[in-house]
Amino acid sequence: MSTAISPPHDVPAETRTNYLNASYGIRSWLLTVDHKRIGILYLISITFMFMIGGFAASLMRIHLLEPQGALVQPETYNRLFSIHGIVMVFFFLVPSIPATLGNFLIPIMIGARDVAFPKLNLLSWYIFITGSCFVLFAIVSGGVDTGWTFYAPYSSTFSHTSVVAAALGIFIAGFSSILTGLNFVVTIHKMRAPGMTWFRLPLFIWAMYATSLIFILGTPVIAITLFLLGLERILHVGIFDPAIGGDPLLFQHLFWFYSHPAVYIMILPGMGVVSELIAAFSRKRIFGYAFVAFSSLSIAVISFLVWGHHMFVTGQSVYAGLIFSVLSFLVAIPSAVKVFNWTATLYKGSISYQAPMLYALGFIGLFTMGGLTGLFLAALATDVHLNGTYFIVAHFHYVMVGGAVMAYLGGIHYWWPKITGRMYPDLWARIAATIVFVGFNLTFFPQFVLGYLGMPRRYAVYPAEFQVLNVMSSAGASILAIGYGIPLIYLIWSLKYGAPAGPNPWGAKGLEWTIPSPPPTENFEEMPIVTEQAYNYAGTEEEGHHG
Amino acid sequence: MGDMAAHGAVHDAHPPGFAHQFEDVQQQRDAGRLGMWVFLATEILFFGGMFTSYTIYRQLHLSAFVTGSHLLVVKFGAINTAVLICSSLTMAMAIRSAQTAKSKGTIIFWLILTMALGAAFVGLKLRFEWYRDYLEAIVPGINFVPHAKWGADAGQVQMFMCFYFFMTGLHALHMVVGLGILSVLVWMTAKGRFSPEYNAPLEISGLYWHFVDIVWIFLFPLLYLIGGRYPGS
Amino acid sequence: MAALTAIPLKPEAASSIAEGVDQLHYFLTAITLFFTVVIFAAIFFLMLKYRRRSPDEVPAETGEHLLLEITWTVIPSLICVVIFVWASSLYVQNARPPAASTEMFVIGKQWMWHIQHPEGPREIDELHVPVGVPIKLTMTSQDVIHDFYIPAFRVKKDVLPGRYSSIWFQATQTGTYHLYCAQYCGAQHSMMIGWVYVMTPSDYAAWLAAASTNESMAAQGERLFTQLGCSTCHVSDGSGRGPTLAGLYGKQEKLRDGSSRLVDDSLIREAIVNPNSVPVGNYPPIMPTFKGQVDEEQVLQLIAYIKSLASQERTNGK
Amino acid sequence: MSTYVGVFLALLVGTALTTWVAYIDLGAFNTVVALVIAFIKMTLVILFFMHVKYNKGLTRIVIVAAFFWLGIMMTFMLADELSRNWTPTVSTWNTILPFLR
Repeated sequence: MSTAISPPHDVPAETRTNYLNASYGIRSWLLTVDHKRIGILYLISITFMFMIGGFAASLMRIHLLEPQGALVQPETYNRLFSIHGIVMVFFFLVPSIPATLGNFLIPIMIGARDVAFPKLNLLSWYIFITGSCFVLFAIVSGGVDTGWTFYAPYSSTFSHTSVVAAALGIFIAGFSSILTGLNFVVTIHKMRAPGMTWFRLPLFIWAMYATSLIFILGTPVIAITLFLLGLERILHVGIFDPAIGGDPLLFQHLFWFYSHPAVYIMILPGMGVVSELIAAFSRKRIFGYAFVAFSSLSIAVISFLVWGHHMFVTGQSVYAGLIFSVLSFLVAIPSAVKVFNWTATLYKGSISYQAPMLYALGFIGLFTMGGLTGLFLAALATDVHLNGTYFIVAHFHYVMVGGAVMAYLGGIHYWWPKITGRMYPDLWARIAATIVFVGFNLTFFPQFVLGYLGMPRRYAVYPAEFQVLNVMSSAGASILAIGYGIPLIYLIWSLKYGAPAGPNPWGAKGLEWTIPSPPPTENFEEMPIVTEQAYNYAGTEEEGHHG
Repeated sequence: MGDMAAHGAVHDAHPPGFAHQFEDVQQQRDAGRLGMWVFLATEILFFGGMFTSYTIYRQLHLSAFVTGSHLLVVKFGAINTAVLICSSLTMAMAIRSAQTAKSKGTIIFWLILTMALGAAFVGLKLRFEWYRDYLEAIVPGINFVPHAKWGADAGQVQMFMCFYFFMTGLHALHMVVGLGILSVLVWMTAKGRFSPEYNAPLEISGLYWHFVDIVWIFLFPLLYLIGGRYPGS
Repeated sequence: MAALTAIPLKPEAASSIAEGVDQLHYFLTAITLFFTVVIFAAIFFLMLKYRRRSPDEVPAETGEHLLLEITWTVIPSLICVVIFVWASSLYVQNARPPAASTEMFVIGKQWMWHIQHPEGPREIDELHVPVGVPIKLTMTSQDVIHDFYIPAFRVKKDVLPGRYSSIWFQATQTGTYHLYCAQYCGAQHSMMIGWVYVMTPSDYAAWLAAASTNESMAAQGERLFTQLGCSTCHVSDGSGRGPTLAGLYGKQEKLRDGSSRLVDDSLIREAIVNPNSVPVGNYPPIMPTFKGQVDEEQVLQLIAYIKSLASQERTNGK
Repeated sequence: MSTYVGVFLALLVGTALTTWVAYIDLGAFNTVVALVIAFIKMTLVILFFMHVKYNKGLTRIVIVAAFFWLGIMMTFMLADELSRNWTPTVSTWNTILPFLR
């Protein structure tokens, strides 16, 4: 049924009123309260931030071609990795899928006209932009060299860079996350269409709900932590300074109380996207729907209990270390359950290899590796050796880039026809996906070896025996950069020259594919009434689903 | 308004204050209330980070924290607690007045009274506590002169005062925001926006106000009364 | 190909714990490889076997399978339990140094490692140790957080300002090994590196004799003890205003609140920089803080001196 | 109406009580009593002024979740801070997990 839908009223897509052509002009965008337009605003903003973070990463990889440093002074290198981390974590990965795809899709997927608080949604974007401006200001006003972790007392007392501006930027952007999470939780609770019960929700919604919980419960803690850090730096008095009995490890506790769950802010939405992609491109309901749904929630909860595994070598109590270690293993279980269920979904499916599916399958493989190498770091004895080395860098890039960014790109490709009404050239997209996969592995796999050999991270110069692996990594990074550049070109190209997509180019299930592409401002002409489970590809035709 | 026309036919009798994305008033009211509660949950964690740090350091440096605590005047803390409790009552009365169809004047009376009490709290805090602290040179970072008798504890006493100013300062900031919200509510009431059917802004602002009260209910004993005030404590 | 053979894949293993850590590492690597291969193979196989053959193809539902879900929840859980127990037992066994360890002292500062041997020799960014002897390092930082990392020994620990942390190792092979700072500490973090020289005991003794140009730490501490006036209160016969320090080190000491604490390096350090936090016995809290008057190196010398009194007999008045 | 006034009076009494108790030497229990009173006062405000007594389950879940998370933060951070100076001896470890040698 889904494949054969024609646009309602047989109006050509070009002339039908949709959210993109409903009004024109910069004001109509900057003052919009339409969740879809706000999603686009975020898309543009975070793409810009991604380029800044990516530029910093490129410079770092060029610099590391030579043991003595090929490009910049160590002071500059320190600023580069700090900017890379701060921008990529707080201004790209955290808002990536939630603020773009989440904003665009949550109301449509649950059959609502908008999020619960549209004005608050726009305010979130402005807050995000304000936070970004502070960080950009920190970059141009001398940079910041604390790393994205801002460990006291280096950041509070010793660094001579724009720490306050950067911390303030993250503090402000945190409120954007909080308000977005608040909006999503209320929307998912209160705005579902008739018949859209919790167990009929797409898994993307479950994942976004779990993510929102972390936004709400974790973000305020990083906000207060950076607030205290900023005050300590400005007033030269405070509570982390060991000179007056302060405990720098308390800063790390507070920091990781948010920042470990934040890892799941980045990966959970990716898991949600991948669930959608796997279902759509194998035309099957996700195997073990309830297990995948609940694993999202359990990941969100357990993620708050494991932060101490970042602190095994810091002088944290041995006993606390043991507790955090066992809980860290616990969080591996729901992740494993997801991977197995996704793989099982492929069984007896009808699998097509369009670009989004390639990203999704790449995600499963890379996330599996990223997750399993996490075991080395949850295990106390091996963590002692690997903590603070390139092994960590490789591990979290497998999860963050191989996982979250792959899923983000897959999601952008999958819903691009819905967002813009245009198709992109699938061949180019598949080529790009392959290049990204190859480039990614070449960049980050050598770093596992580097870490095991003992090369510490955040080193501007390094012993010569590590050079070969570093050169391999830098070579991979250049391939990866090409892989990220290609989609940017053809996606922009498709805005003007892409073939019209039609409402459901993939033959996928879900409310978003029942409405025209691009969707009208109000999403649904008539309120949908849901009568079937998500991903009901094989099910009997239950009409009433769409008008 | 164009977007509202699309489903306006289905819901033609919307009360004032109804937003287009909702199906009915009840949904809107539930969403608003849940939204505020979720926001308060984030506030609990926001203050919670500070309370946790405070608890840890109190454990580590008990004697210095007791010394610091004794620099504060219990009288003003207790009076301010009472003032805030009164303002919580008047806030609850304002909401109740709106829900029971009392006159605009009654609602505004309770709201103004709430504002007056809130302003009194901030005023007392500024004049009799922070200003006095400044004169006594116990404001870290601005004017702080350690007493000789603190001896080796001076650093940790200063840390206690940091906590004191950060926590009460953040609380006072919330009070000021609350006063701003109340002013808007007065204006909306005067415009006749509220009725027994529609008073959600009043209700959810009330939740916020009561939450700020609760924070103080904990700040008072934690900051002013730790370790007791009896002779020899 | 020459370049490929030049790629190192395994770090040197030169301490008593390295082999155990490596075994766990290989076990984890095997687990990782196994599951990665299984998942990749499954994906490729299923992709090919169930590729879409016609555009309208709609596969049948496969339904749920509770037993399968339970299986792949329980098996990873069991594997995790095994890893946890294995890793934690290694970690805990390595947490406490053997009683007979030789002590050395490390002070991290931006951006160098300052190392002091009890016999007196000081080193910068170099650490000479004898092979086959357990060495305990007591470490602190003068400024920011550093991290003392010797990959070949598989040991690493943050070096924090304001407190002591410690690691221990027993080198098993003579040689020269990297020493890194593994916690980002500012501009020249990557230059805060050095070398560990593991020598035969006889070579070490020779080195020590040649390097011992100044007096031992304890002797330096004794001189400081007099200079700072500590000896006016802490008199050795127990009649002073403060407790006598003879025979104190390594004992359980009663605090005023009734609890007792082991007198170790950390406690003495605390007592020097923040005396009120360790009110010992019934003495009045009159000791001033010596924070700012002594640097970390001098604190260590004072501790070495007090430690040297440990064998003396206890004659405490109160 | 009368409920509000009753709660209001209870809160005032609680404030007076907590201040009064602070001047009596209860040792470590001074803090406990002060916190218990504060907790009761908070519960009164939440139940009556904030209408949670009359609200459905979801509101309560949100409140409980927030305090649960605060509890996680406090418990785990204190667990580290308070046990930081304990170095495990092999013998204690043996009693916890005997098979670990």
